[in-house]
Amino acid sequence: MAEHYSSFSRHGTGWLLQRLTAVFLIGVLAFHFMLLHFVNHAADVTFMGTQMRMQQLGYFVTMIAFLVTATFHGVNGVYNALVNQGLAGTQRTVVKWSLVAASVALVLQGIRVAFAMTGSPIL
Amino acid sequence: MSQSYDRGLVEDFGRWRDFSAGMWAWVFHKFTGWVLIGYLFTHIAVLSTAIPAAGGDPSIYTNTLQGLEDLLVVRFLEVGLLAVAVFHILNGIRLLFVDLGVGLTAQDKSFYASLVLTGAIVVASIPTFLVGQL
Amino acid sequence: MSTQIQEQESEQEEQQQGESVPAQQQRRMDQKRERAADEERQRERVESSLDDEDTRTLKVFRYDPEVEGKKDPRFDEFVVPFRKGMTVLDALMWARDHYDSSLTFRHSCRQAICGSDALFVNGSQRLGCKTQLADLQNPVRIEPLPHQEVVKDLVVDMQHFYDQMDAVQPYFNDDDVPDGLEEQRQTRENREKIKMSTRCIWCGACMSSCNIAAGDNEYLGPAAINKAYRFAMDDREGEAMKQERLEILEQENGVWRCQTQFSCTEVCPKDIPLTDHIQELKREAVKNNLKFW
Amino acid sequence: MHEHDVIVVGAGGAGLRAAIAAQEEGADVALVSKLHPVRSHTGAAEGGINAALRDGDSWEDHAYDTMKGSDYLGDAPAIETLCQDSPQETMQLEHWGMAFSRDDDGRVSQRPFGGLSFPRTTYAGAETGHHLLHTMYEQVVKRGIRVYDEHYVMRLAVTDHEDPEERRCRGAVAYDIKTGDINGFVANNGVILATGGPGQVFDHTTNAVANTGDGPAMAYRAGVPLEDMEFIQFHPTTLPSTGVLITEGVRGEGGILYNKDGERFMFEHGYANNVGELASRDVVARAELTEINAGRGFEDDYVLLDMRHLGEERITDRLENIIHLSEDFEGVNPLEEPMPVKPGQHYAMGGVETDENGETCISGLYAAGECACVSVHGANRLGGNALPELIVFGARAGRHAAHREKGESQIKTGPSAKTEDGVVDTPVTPGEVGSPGDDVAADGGALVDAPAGEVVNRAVEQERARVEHLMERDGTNHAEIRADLQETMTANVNVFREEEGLKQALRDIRECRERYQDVAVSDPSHTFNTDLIHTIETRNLIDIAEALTLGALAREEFRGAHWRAEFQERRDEEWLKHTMVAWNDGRPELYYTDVILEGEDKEYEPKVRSY
Ligand SMILES: Cc1cc2nc3c(=O)[nH]c(=O)nc-3n(C[C@H](O)[C@H](O)[C@H](O)COP(=O)(O)OP(=O)(O)OC[C@H]3O[C@@H](n4cnc5c(N)ncnc54)[C@H](O)[C@@H]3O)c2cc1C
Ligand code: HEM
Ligand code: SF4
Ligand code: F3S
Ligand code: FES
Repeated sequence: MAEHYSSFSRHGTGWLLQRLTAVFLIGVLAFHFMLLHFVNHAADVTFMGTQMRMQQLGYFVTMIAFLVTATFHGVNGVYNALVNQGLAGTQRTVVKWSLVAASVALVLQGIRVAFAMTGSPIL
Repeated sequence: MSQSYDRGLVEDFGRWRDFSAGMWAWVFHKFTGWVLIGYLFTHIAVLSTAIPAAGGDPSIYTNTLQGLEDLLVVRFLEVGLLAVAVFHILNGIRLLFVDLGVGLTAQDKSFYASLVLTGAIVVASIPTFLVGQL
Repeated sequence: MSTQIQEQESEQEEQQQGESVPAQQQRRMDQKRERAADEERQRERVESSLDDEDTRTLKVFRYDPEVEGKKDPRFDEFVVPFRKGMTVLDALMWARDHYDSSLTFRHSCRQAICGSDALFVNGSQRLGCKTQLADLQNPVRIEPLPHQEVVKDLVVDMQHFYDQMDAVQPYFNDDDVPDGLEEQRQTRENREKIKMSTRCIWCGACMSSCNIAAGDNEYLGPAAINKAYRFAMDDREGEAMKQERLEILEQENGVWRCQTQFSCTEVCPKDIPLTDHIQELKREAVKNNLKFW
Repeated sequence: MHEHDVIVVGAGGAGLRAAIAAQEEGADVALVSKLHPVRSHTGAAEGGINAALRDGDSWEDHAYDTMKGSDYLGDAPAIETLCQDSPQETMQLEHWGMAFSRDDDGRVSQRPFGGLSFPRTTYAGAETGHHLLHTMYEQVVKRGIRVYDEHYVMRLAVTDHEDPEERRCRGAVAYDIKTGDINGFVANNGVILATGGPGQVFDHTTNAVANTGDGPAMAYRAGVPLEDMEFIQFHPTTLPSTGVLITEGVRGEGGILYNKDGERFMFEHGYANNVGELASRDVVARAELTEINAGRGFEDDYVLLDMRHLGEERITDRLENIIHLSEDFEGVNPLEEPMPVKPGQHYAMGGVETDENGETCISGLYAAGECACVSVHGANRLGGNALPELIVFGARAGRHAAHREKGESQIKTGPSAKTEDGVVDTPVTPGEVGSPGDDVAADGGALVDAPAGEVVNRAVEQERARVEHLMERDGTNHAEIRADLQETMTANVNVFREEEGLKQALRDIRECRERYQDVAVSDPSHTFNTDLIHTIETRNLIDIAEALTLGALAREEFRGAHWRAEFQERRDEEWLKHTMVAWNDGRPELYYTDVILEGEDKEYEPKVRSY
């Protein structure tokens, strides 16, 4: 049995990051929901409003961080769930890199969107 | 001669009636997590309308969002999203405490508390979501 | 070892020598059928004698890879007399001794210490000998532990469980102990800390209740992790050994697989706070890693 | 066919210790056990391990207490070995990480126990046996000792010399319970029996279902005498439905025994006018049974033990586990109702005759633990003396089997130790049904000087034939026979022993034997066939029950745990001797050997045993 536990992957880091991002997300997600559903009703959202908020640097940075952590937290969560169900071998490698690709795409697209929202369509 | 009978995984789901609190919490947390990450992808997709919007026609963005919000289904879906997010947050907090080794003996109670609280918050916010321009 | 028996054996053989093979086969089948009919009669007799007694009904999972009619799993019903204090194990033994001697289950101590008879009773993992029939809803459904392969009837294959236990190097490091009658000192507090973890009787109930252990068979599982905890937290254990064991626990199939489902803690017949111990080891592992950063 | 240097049969405390010791001597060891090691009944022991560890205590005092407790039927060399080695062995367990309870200064705790002049019972909570068993199994895993679990040993492979003392044990035959394969195990150096107690001879016992005396029965049929089998310890407070033990602590704290008429019978019927419930185990057990037999028991079966008056606080503080035991195993909440209790078989002082190295008169055959009788417990075992016996004599047997430096033993074994023939008037002929001698004692056929493999193979063949036969035919279910045997033993050879009852038991045992001739296994499967295993065990129970009852009928005195209605005194002039029952060509032969009271540097004088 023992030889199965070859030494490479220490999963503690992933586990810890999942918790740390969660802590961060509690605050940001709650803030996000409050702001966009209760303070400004979702139905009243306009490009102008969005642009106004996004042009504040602090808000902008928070949203980018929100995007990155949420993506990591969510995708890592999905990956762990699959591994727990016994995903292994090449299948696992494939899934892993697909997830990484999807995350990168999501984050890139998200950043493009964010810049667009500031009103400067640079990307 | 020493064959044996492997009942496989299928039985697991057949046993949902026998699940206990901690197990339900796990199932719900999974489910809500998946919904949230799914939503994140769609959300960014929808928000992508901001790109042409920034290119000179802000109404694309505004119309898309407001058009969506006009649909009753979407509003109901948003209530669902809120429920999902709130439960995931509350149970997530519960899990963080469990990770810290705090209150493990009350793990079932804290799960029920998450459920009840989620229910309460959702009910309380229904007006905000559904009213507007009905 | 009585030759008496052997004598009869050879007699029988002689009788049989005259017969052709199919005839022999025929005879054997007849005998079997007769036996089956006998069992049926016996069953009716016992059951009717129970008519005016307080009884309980057991629905027991049956499977045997070799026996016709049992190759496809089925449930058998046994009506057993009920008396105060009767346990699930008592009822099973009664059913075996009065209805069907082929009813198979592990058991030995009858006092919740050998860990042989963890069963799936009315939907949860329990020790047969520690479960009062009076506390259960009638009829009582008895199945082998889920997530383990069934060898026969209620007997499951425990080998995987044993392998997982062995994987954490479940033994004390004695390279550095005092000589002779000198003892290693241990504080009361430290002994108190590991006390619950030392109670494990290897029944496998926890492992069977854990969905992660079911989905991903490489997961060490709660019992093995608890076993590791027992040593890792014991102050008498050498630093090097502790480090080694923590490394095993930190492998990807170690503690991180646990999703805090708590089912293990709930079913453990020895009330070991398993989730608690697993969580503590996760924190211990994180601390340990941080040191190396 | 498997081959190892040392084969240890049974993996309880004694077997595990023996395996470790043999391995440390460099032998290639295999443990063969019908249960997985951690399922052995050693795990059930609660109280503790006696060892003279502290200043103010000495092994000599421990030896003195043990000799006195044995009612002077223990052999001094055995007792002294036990007491000398126990501290070392106990500390060895500590060094292996056993979770002993601790004193404030971090040393292992010791507590007082009945019959001991010093608090020398070392313990680990109320689960000492569990910790001992698991600690040693851990060491077995660490050393990579080969374990064949769920292998049922059904026969020893012994050569067939006329004189048992010339026979050699070459190995054993085991049935792989999971697959139904019958395998030979060749032992280059020796076979060690460590199969535990024979509690299942009685229908009410604190012993496990697996404690069926297989080891003694196999050794007996191979030609080794069984020693002092009539000495059985009964515990007065066990739960009626399961036999789970309720500790003496309950009475110690002030628990009261009542009969059906609500009488506190220990006083009101004068069993112990001074101390009442606190009288010694055997006195209380006899009192309870007298009440039950006189129709003053509940359902003719049990009396009540009440501790409610102690108050919930005190009970939860000191006797918490009793609440759980009673609720889990009897369905009675002792805070609300009194607990039903009755006496139950607890421990067998007798067993396979061995010397202080664990060796029997057959060379290469050893025994250790409860199945053996080195004779440390004599007529009565002191609480806390069985666990040290496991580790002390387990280790010695293991070492000796691996490496026979053969320190000349002081205890003589086998027929040559005989000092006196036994005579006993039996109502039926005991022993094999049919003509005696058919069942050759050693079961090895005509093999005398054959190589080991051949002796083992021959035994394997015989077992294959036996199993096939049992499985093919139709006949009686062993469960009925076993139940009847247990019933008569409990009715007649229990705490009370009267001549007529003992004779009745012999008649019933005879009948069981005859019915066993028609026994058949109805489960046709080769996979995990417990029906077959239990059927074979039942045969062993019959042999043990018979030897036990013969000894009880022969011994006309009251000594230790052996009480006879007709003989109410210890009779040293006539009975200061060990009972031996040997299976001689299918007939039990009774004889006696001397008790050795000569110690290392002192002679133990039989005194009146009073506390
Ligand atoms: C409830 C209880 C409490 C006790 N408390 C104490 C106490 O406090 N202090 C004390 O000193 N003593 C105590 N004793 C006595 C002591 O526990 C036992 O005498 C001792 O544990 C016996 O150990 P063993 O190794 O000889 O046998 P066991 O532990 O019974 O082991 C027997 C082994 O043999 C195997 N086996 C049997 N037959 C076969 C076969 N045919 N083939 C293969 N394997 C076989 C079994 O699988 C098992 O592994 C207590 C006993 C009981 C029942
Ligand atoms: C707001 C606060 C949040 C908290 C406190 C939180 C907490 C947690 C925790 C503790 C886990 C780990 C569960 C485990 O491994 O046992 C987890 C898993 C997960 N989270 Fe979150 N989370 C939050 C927000 C989010 C968001 C915004 C998303 C989506 C983008 C998300 C998606 C997921 C997913 C997919 C999983 C994996 C679920 C699974 O195990 O299948 N979470 N969360
Ligand atoms: S931890 Fe509990 S449930 Fe798991 S094997 Fe040990 S005793 Fe059984
Ligand atoms: S049930 Fe399984 S997921 Fe963890 S808390 Fe127990 S090991
Ligand atoms: S029979 Fe031993 S634990 Fe139930």
